[in-house]
Amino acid sequence: MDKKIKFNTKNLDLFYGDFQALKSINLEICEKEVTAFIGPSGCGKSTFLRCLNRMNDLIESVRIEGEILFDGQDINGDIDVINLRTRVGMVFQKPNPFPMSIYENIAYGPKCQGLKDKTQLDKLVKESLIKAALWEEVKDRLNKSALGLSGGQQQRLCIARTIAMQPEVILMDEPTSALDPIATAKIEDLMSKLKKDYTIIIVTHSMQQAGRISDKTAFFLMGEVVEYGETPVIFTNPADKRTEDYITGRFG
Amino acid sequence: MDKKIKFNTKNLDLFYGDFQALKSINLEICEKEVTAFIGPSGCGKSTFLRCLNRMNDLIESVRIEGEILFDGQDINGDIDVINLRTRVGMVFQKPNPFPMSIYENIAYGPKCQGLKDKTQLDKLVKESLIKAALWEEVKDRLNKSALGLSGGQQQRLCIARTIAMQPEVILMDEPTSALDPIATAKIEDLMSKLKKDYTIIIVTHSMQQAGRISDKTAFFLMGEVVEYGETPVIFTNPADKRTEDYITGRFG
Amino acid sequence: GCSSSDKTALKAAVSGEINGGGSTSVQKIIDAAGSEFTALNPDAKFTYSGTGSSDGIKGAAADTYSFGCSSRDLKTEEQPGLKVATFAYDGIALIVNPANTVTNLTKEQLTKIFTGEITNWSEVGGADAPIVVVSREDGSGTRSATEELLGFAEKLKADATIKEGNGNVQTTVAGNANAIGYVSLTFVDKTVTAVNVNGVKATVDNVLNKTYTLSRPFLIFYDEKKTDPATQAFIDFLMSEDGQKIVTKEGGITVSK
Amino acid sequence: MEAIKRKKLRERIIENIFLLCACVAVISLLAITFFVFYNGLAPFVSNSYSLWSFLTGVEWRPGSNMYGIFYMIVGSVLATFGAILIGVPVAILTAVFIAEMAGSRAGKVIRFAVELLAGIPSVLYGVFGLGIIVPYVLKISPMAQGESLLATVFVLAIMILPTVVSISETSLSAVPKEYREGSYALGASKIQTIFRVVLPAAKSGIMTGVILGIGRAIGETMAVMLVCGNPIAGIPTSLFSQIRPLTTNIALEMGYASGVHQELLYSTGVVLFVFIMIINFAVNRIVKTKVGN
Amino acid sequence: MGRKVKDNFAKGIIYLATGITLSVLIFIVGFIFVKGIGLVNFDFLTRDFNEKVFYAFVQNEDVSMSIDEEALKQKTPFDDRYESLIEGPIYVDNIGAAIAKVTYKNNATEHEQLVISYIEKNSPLTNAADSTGKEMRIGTDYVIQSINGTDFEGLSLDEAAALIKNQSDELKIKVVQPGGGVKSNIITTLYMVLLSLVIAIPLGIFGAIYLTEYAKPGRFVNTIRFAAECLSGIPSIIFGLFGMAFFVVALKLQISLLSGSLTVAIILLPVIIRSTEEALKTVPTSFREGSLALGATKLQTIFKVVLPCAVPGIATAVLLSIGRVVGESAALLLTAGTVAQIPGTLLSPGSTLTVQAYYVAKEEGNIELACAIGIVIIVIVIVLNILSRIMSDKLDVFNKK
Ligand SMILES: Nc1ncnc2c1ncn2[C@@H]1O[C@H](COP(=O)(O)OP(=O)(O)OP(=O)(O)O)[C@@H](O)[C@H]1O
Ligand SMILES: Nc1ncnc2c1ncn2[C@@H]1O[C@H](COP(=O)(O)OP(=O)(O)OP(=O)(O)O)[C@@H](O)[C@H]1O
Ligand SMILES: [Mg+2]
Ligand SMILES: [Mg+2]
Ligand SMILES: O=P([O-])([O-])[O-]
Repeated sequence: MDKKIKFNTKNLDLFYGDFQALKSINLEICEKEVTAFIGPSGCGKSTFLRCLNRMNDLIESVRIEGEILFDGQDINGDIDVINLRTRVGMVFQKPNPFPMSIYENIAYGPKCQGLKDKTQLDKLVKESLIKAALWEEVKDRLNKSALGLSGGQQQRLCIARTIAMQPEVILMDEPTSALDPIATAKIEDLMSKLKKDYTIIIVTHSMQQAGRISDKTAFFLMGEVVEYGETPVIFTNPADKRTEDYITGRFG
Repeated sequence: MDKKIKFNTKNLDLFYGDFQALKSINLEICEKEVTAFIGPSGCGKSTFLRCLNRMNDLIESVRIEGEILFDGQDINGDIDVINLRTRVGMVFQKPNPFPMSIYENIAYGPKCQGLKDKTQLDKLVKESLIKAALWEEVKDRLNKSALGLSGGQQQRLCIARTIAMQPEVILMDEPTSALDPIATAKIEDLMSKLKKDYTIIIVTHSMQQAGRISDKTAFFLMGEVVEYGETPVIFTNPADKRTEDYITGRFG
Repeated sequence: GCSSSDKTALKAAVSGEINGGGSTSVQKIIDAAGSEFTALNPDAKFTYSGTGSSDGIKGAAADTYSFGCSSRDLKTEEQPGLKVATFAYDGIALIVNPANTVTNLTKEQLTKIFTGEITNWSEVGGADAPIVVVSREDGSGTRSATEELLGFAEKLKADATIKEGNGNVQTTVAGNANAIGYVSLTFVDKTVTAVNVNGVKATVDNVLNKTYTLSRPFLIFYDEKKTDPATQAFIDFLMSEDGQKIVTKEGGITVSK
Repeated sequence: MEAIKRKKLRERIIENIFLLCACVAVISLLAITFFVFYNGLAPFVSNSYSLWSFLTGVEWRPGSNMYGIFYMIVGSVLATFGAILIGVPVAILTAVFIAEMAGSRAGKVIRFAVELLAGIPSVLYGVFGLGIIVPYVLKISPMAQGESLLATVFVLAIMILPTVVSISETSLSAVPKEYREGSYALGASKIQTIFRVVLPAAKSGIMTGVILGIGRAIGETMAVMLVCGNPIAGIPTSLFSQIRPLTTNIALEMGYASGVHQELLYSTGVVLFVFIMIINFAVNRIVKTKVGN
Repeated sequence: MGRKVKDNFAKGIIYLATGITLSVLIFIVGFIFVKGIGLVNFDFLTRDFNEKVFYAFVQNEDVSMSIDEEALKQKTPFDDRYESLIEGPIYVDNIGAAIAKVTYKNNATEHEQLVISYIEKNSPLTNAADSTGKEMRIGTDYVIQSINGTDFEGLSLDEAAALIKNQSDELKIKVVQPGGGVKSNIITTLYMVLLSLVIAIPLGIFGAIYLTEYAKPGRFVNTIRFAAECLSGIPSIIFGLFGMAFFVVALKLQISLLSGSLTVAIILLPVIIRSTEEALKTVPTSFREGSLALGATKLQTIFKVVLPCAVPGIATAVLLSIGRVVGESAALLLTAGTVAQIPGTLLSPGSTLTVQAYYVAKEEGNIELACAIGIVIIVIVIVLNILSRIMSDKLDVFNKK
C-alpha cells in the first residue's frame, strides 16, 4: 500500500553565502511515518530540516534553489509561511523555552492562533504535557518560569509546546540529545504513537534510535543524500558502500 | 591491584538556595580510569561533576557541605582554584567555543598559563586537534572564527581545547550528545587511549556509551548515588532494584 | 583723537591674568576695552564671563572674579568692602513687535502693563489683543533697574514670560506680535521697535539730555585690598580717555561728559 | 609558588582597583546628595522658611520672600508625563523596527539617524523649539504666547527619543535568536513574536531606557528654558499655559542667589532629587516583580 | 483573518513611529542646516569668536607692487556677508600692502572701516612685532584702525593712504584680527571630551566589571547600582551646582577646563557603568565557564574573553558619552564658563561649542549663529559616530567568521 507523499523535494540546493550546504536533494517523505536523517556532523541534516518549515528564512545569507513540495504545493512559492509553520512544527537541538511560565510556554502557540478560552487552554496544556511525559514533574509549578527546569525537562517542554499546536508534521533536530534514556524512551514511544496521526521527521546522531523508531532513513554526506529507503533495508542491506561504512562505524 | 584514589567525596550535600540537589554523596574515583555517571534527567549528575573543579563557585545560590578530596586535599578548603582547574579540565554539554579563531581557542589555556613560544603553541594546537579528531577538517582554516563550525565540530574543538591543557582529570558533561556516531566513536577511542594517563569522568545519557567506555559507573537518582561499582557489575548484576529498573528501562 | 605715544604704552605694560564677570549688558563694552587693553599689554590675559549683574557682585566679593560688573546700582547690603566705579551709562528701551501700532506709552501705562493691571493693547490705544509681557530673569541688572524706574518692583505680573539675556528678550518680542519687553539700548535693532516713553524717543542723546529717564549706570567694582596690578591697570585704562572712547564706540554713554 | 603568589596578589590588587572604581560612583552620589541636601534642608531646619509654604506655595518672588514651588512641581511632572506619553511608545516602536523589521541596511541607516539625534545637544533642541515649535503653538493657542506646556512637552518628547530608542534597540537585539526561532516554529507571526516573546524578554533593558528617558525629561534645563515661559506664579491650567519647571528655576537664579534664596534653590534641587529617587524605586519594583516569577 | 488585520495594524503603527522619528530628525537637522549653513565657511572654523586688537610695530620700507591693478581689485578677502566694498583698494608702498574701505554691518551695528586687502610677499608687515618685541602675524582681512596714534576714523581712503605714506621710520599700527569664528570653541570641546573621557571611561568600565563579574549580589552591589541609577537620573544642572560648589569653590580649581571635565566625568559615570554592565551581561556564561575551566584566572577571563565580546556595547557607551559631553550645557555653564578662548592651562576657563551656541541664542538672540555652531557640532558628532562604528565593527568578535 503506497502512502501519500507529504514532502517532495526536487533538486534542492542551498547556499550559505558562497558555501553550498545542500546539493541537489531529491527526497520523498511519506505521510504518517517516521523518517530519520542520519549522517556525520556538518553534513547538512539540520539545514535540510530547517528548509521544510522555512526556518532558514531567518538567516539572511541563505539562498535556496529547487523545489520543496508540501502536499504538492511549493513552500518557497507564494504560500502563507505562518500557516506552513503551524502545520509543520519543530523541536530544536538546544532546548529553547521562552522566558515565561511553563503554562505560558505551552499556551503560547494556541494563543497566537487566537485561542482564548481558558478551559480549553488549560486542557490543551495538560494534555500536551502528559504526552510529552512532563506533566508529573511540573504540574505543581505550571506558573513558575520555564528557565528553572533542567536541560532535559526544558527539551520535553519544547516538545510539549509543539504538540500543543497539533501539527501535521513534526520536525525534530536531535530532540533527545539532551535527554536521559528514560525520557528518550518515552519520547520514542510517543513518536510511534503520534505517527498514526502525524508525519515525523527526525534528525538523530544515534543509529540505534533511527533503527528503533523510523520507517525510512536518509543518509546524508557532505550535503548530499547518499541513500534513502526503508530503515531495515538501509541498516541491514545498504546499497551504497559509504552508507555501509558509516553504519558499521568504519569511516568519518 | 588497587588504583590510587583521585577524588574522594565524603557526605557531600549541595543546595541551590533551599533546594537540595545532592544528598550525602560518598564516591571514590580512581586514577586512570573512566568513571561514568548515569541517571535520569535532573538527578544531579551535572551538579556533582561541576563540584569537582569548583565550577559551582560561579552560581551564587550554591551552598556545599561535606568534603571533596582531590589527591587527599580538600578542594573546598584553602587551595588554588586556578591550579585545580588546570589539573581538572572540563568539557561542557553545550559546545562553548570562544568567539575567536580556532587556533586561539586551543592556544587560550596554555597562553593563560604563560606559554608564549610560538613553535610550542603551534605544536600543541596541532596535537590537540589531531587527538580530538578535528585536525583534518580545520587545518586549512585555523585562523577563522570557531563560531563558523557546526555543533559537532564545535564540541570537538572544546575537547581539543581541554586536551591542550594536559590535565590530570577530564570532566565531561554529555560531551558527545551533539556528535554523530563517528565522531563519538573517535572520542570514545580517544578516551580509552587517554585513560592510560588521565582520569576521565563522564556524564552520559547513553547507557551503551557508559557500558562501552567506562570502568566504573555511578547511578544517580534524585540527588543520591544509588549504586556505584565496576561497570560490568552495574550493568549485568546491579545490587539495587532501582538501578536494574533504570537500566532495563522499566522506570523514569 | 590725539597722541598716546608708543613709549607710554611700553612703560605701562603689565602682565597677569584678569578675569572679570557679571552683567551681560556691559559685555560689549568690557570686551572691547579688554581687547584694547591686551593689545597694549600683550602679556596680560583678559577674560570676561557674562553671567548677570548679581553674579558679578557676588563673584567680586567672593574673589572668584578679579572684578565684577553690574548694570544697576548696588544695594546697600551688597556694598561692604567693594570699591565701586561708574564707567558708563545706558538707556533701557521698551520694545514691541514692529507690527504693533502703539508707538508711545506713559510710565504709568507701562507700570500697569508690567503689573498686570492693563492686559489688552486696546486699553493703551492699540489693537484688541492681549498683552504678552516679557521680562528678564530675577538677577538681571536690567530688570531691577527697570523695576525701580517704573515702580513695579516685586509686582511683576505672575504670567509674564521670563527670558534670560537681552538678546533672548529681543527675539521673543520680535517673534510675537503682542509682546512687550525691555532691553539695554545698545541692543535695539530693526527687528523690534522701541516705543517712546512719555513722548520721548529712546536715543543716546535723549538719555544724555535727561529727557529719556529710563537710564541706569554701568558699574565696575573690585576688592581694593586683594586687587592685583593688572586689574588695577585695566580699571585705570577703562576710566581713562582712551577707555571712554571705547564706551562711546560700543553704544554706551560715556561718564566723562 | 612565588609566581602563583604574585599572580594572586595581582588579581587581588586589580579587583580592588575595580572595586575602587565602582565606589567612585557611590562616593560621588553621596557627595552630591549630601551637599544638595545639606544646603537644601538648611532653611527648614533653621526655620528661616517654612517647608509647608515652600512645597505648597504657588508664587516665586525672591525679593518679597515668597518661595513657593508647587506650581513648578506640577509643571515639571506634567511636562515629563506628557513627553513620556508621546515619546516612549514612538521610541520603543522605532527600536522594534530597527531591531526586528528593518533589513540590515535600512537598520543601519535608521540607527545612524537615531545616534545622530542623540548627539544633537539639548540646546539645539531648544533653539529648534524656539524657532519652530513656539511659533507654531502660538498659532494654534488661545493664549497670546507660544511658550507653553505643550511646546515643552514636544521638545522633551523629541529629546528622549534617541535615549529610549538606542537602549531599547540594544536590548532587543540581545534577545537570543532561539526565542525567535521557537516562536516562529510555533506558527506565530512576526508581530506576535515581537510583542509576545521578544519585547517581554527585553523588558529590563527597555525599562532602563525609559528611566533614562524620564531622567532626561525631568532634568532637562537649557532647552526647556527657551520654550517654557518661566512665569513667576500660576499652576498650569491648560496645555497652553506657561510653566516653570524645577530645573529652569535653579538655572535661572543659581548664578547670583545668596542666603536663604540660594538655599531654597538647593531645596528645589532636593525636590527634583526626590522625584528621581521615587521614579527609580518604582521602576525597580516593577521590573523586579514582573521578571521575578 | 483577525490576526492578519491585527498584525498589519501593528505593523502600520511601527512604521508610523519610525516615520515620526525619522521625520523629526530630518526636520531638526534640516532646520539647523537651513538656518545656519550661510554662516559656515573656512573663516568660521579657523577664527576666534572674539575679535582681537594688536599694536604692531613695523619698519618703514618701500616695497613696490608685483601684481597689476586688475589683479589687486580681485583680492577681496573680507567676509561679504558682513562687509561690502566702498572704495579702493589702494596700494601703499611703505607698508607693502593694499588697503580698502568697507562697510561693516550685522543686525545690530553698521559702520565703516579700513581693511588690509593684499600684502606683498616681502612686505614689512610680514615681520611685525608686538609691543614686547615678539613676532606677530598680520593677515589680509585684518582691520587697520590707527597709525602712530592717529586714528583713521572719519578719513577717506585716500587720506588714510596718504597718512600712512607720510610716516617715517618705525610704524605703530593698530590692527584688529576679525572674530566671528568658533576655532577656540572647537578646541575647547575636544579638550573637554578628551579630559572627561580619560577620567570617566576607566572608572566606569572598571566599576561595571566589578559589579557584573566580582560583586556578590547583596546590599553593596545594590547600593552601587542604585547609586549609578540615581546618578543617571540627576539633572545635569544639579551636577553643575555641585561642581561649582565643590570643584570651583572648595577645591579652588576656578571656573576652568578641569572643573568642567571633572563635573562632566561624574555625569558620564552612570552612562558608562550601565551600558558596560548591560554589554557584559549579554556575554554568555558559557564563555566564562569555558575559560575558567581551562585554568584561566578571573582576570584573564575578563580581559581575554568577556571584554572582547562586550566591546561593541562598550563602544556604544563611549559614543553616548561623547555625545553627552559635546551636548552638555547646564553643568558646564556653571563650571567651565562662557569665555570663548582656547584654555591655556587646565585651570583656564573655556566654552564648548554647545555652551557657545546657548550663549549666542540667549544673549544675542542670534538663532542663525547658534544654528551655524549647531552644524559644526552635528558634523563632529557624525564623524565620531562613523569612527566608533568602524571601530566597533572591527572589534566585534561575533562578526568575524
Ligand atoms: N548560519 C550558517 N552560516 C554559514 N554556514 C553554516 C551555517 N549553519 C551551518 N553552516 C554550515 O553548513 C554545514 C551544514 O550544517 P548543519 O548544521 O546543517 O550540519 P548538521 O548535519 O546538522 O551537523 P550536526 O550534526 O553537527 O548538527 C556545516 O558545514 C556548517 O558549518
Ligand atoms: N542554577 C540552578 N539553580 C537552581 N536549581 C538548579 C540549578 N541548576 C540545576 N538545578 C536543579 O538541580 C537539579 C539537578 O540538576 P542537574 O543539572 O545537575 O541535572 P542533570 O542530572 O545534569 O540533568 P540532565 O541530564 O538534564 O542534564 C535539577 O532539578 C535542576 O532543576
Ligand atoms: Mg545539526
Ligand atoms: Mg546535566
Ligand atoms: O545681564 P544684566 O546686565 O541685565 O544683569
